[in-house]
Amino acid sequence: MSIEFQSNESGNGTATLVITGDIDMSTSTLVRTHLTDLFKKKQKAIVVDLAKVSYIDSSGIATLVEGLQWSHNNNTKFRLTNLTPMVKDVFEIARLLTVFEVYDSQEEALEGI
Amino acid sequence: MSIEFQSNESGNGTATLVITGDIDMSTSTLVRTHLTDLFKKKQKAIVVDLAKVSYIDSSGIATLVEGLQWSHNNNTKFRLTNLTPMVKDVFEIARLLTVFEVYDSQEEALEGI
Amino acid sequence: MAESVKLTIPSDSKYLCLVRKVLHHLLLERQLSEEAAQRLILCVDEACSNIIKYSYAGCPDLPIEISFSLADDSFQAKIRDYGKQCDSRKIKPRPLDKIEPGGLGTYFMNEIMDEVSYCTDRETGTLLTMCKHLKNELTSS
Amino acid sequence: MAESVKLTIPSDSKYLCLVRKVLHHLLLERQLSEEAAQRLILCVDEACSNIIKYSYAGCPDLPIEISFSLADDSFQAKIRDYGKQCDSRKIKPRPLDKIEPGGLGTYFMNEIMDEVSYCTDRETGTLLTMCKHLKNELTSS
Ligand SMILES: Nc1ncnc2c1ncn2[C@@H]1O[C@H](COP(=O)(O)OP(=O)(O)O)[C@@H](O)[C@H]1O
Ligand SMILES: Nc1ncnc2c1ncn2[C@@H]1O[C@H](COP(=O)(O)OP(=O)(O)O)[C@@H](O)[C@H]1O
Repeated sequence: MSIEFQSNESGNGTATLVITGDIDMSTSTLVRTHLTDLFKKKQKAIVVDLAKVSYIDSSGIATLVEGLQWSHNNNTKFRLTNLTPMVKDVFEIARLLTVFEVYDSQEEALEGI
Repeated sequence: MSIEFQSNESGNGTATLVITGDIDMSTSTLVRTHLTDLFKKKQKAIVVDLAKVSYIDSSGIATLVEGLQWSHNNNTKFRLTNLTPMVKDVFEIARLLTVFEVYDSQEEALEGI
Repeated sequence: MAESVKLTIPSDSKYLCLVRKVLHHLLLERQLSEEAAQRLILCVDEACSNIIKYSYAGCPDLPIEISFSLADDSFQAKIRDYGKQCDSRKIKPRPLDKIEPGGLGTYFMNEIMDEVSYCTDRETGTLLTMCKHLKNELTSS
Repeated sequence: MAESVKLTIPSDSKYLCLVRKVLHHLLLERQLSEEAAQRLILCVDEACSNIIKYSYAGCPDLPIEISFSLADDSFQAKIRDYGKQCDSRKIKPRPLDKIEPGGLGTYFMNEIMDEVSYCTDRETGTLLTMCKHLKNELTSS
């Protein structure tokens, strides 16, 4: 399985991370590395775009939960956008959909930051 | 595996059979049925469009060889078009590419009939 | 009548997507909805991940044997490893109200499947059996 | 180092596309070109078709066990059935200069593979081993 990352840092302190591929045990450590890199840069807000993630397992969810915890510690906003049906369903089963800040698009996620 | 057929009979005695799907042991009998139906109608020419066939095995090739034999017996033209790379390769390995009348498009196959 | 397909992979996480692909193929052939299919796939993936992490402790070339049986109204996956056995009472999810990473895999399996049972009644390794009734999961019936 | 993936399907031709999908996945992961991959897939498909037709004579629920081993420079498929054995000298392609249906499956296998050997030295059924060296078939090396 291959996974791809595209990150985009705007001048005003927001970063977007677009992930393409399945997030499972073999790829979630790469997601973690990309997230820690962004957190190190002390952004105001990090938006993770999951439009092209059609599969996520518990290791992927755990990685995003870690991101959420870092965001609390760093006073960084941490937002998710464009959840595919499978990803949304997994968040719902885990009862995490309301714990995260989830948006329908990058634009909405970046509004008012 | 599902396979789909779309046949189109023009007024001037030519018929086109567009096949979509893999042609293997589980589907080649369906290809055969569609071909016999067309041969029964005593067409002047039958064109088989393979643009959407990305896999063919020996049972598929055998079915097309049968079509070729029927075409000789019935004085019907029998032409193949739009071979995908895999299908073309299999015809080449079987040394049948020159035995069949193979065209690059439906238009070319129907020219001068 | 249940027909079964068996798949054996090395205990390397790079094969998990093959397992998912095979199961996806089988479930969609049986007219299961995409959502129902993805949930079953998640459970099998989590079970294999746990074998890789715990039973085989990261060793990447030991066998994981998976068998899928699909009957008209039920799905069964049996997953066999030859690694470290453990007390199956210790395999359990964390409480969901504590928001923290980890402990979700077994939670998903228990939440989604109708039956999840670990059997270590053999010389080495574990046989995990997971079942799901499919009455309402079919797109067409 | 060869890692092997095993797949067991019932002897029903509807599972042939699953076999192709699994092998396609494994071969493309290994950077094989699409053409080289399709040729190997064809051989395995033909071998399974012959088992369904001849060894199991159309009975759709008997096992076909397939194992794929991919090393850096070689591919090996072992295909095991538990059906009727036959004299492997009788398994042979027809001469290509006679244009007629049939007899092509074994021709493809012999033409594409470097080694094709049938072993019936067991109580029931046959083990077919096919090998191919992959030196020039890789897209990247
Ligand atoms: N196959 C297994 N062998 C041994 N222990 C296991 C196995 N599967 C799960 N466990 C135990 O159950 C716990 C919960 O597993 P799980 O819910 O998948 O979460 P996680 O793996 O993220 O901790 C694990 O931490 C582990 O201690
Ligand atoms: N697994 C098998 N068991 C018994 N006989 C076989 C087997 N495979 C092939 N054969 C024999 O070899 C012949 C050639 O096979 P093949 O080239 O696949 O063409 P076809 O199946 O179209 O006749 C078959 O007609 C059959 O007699």
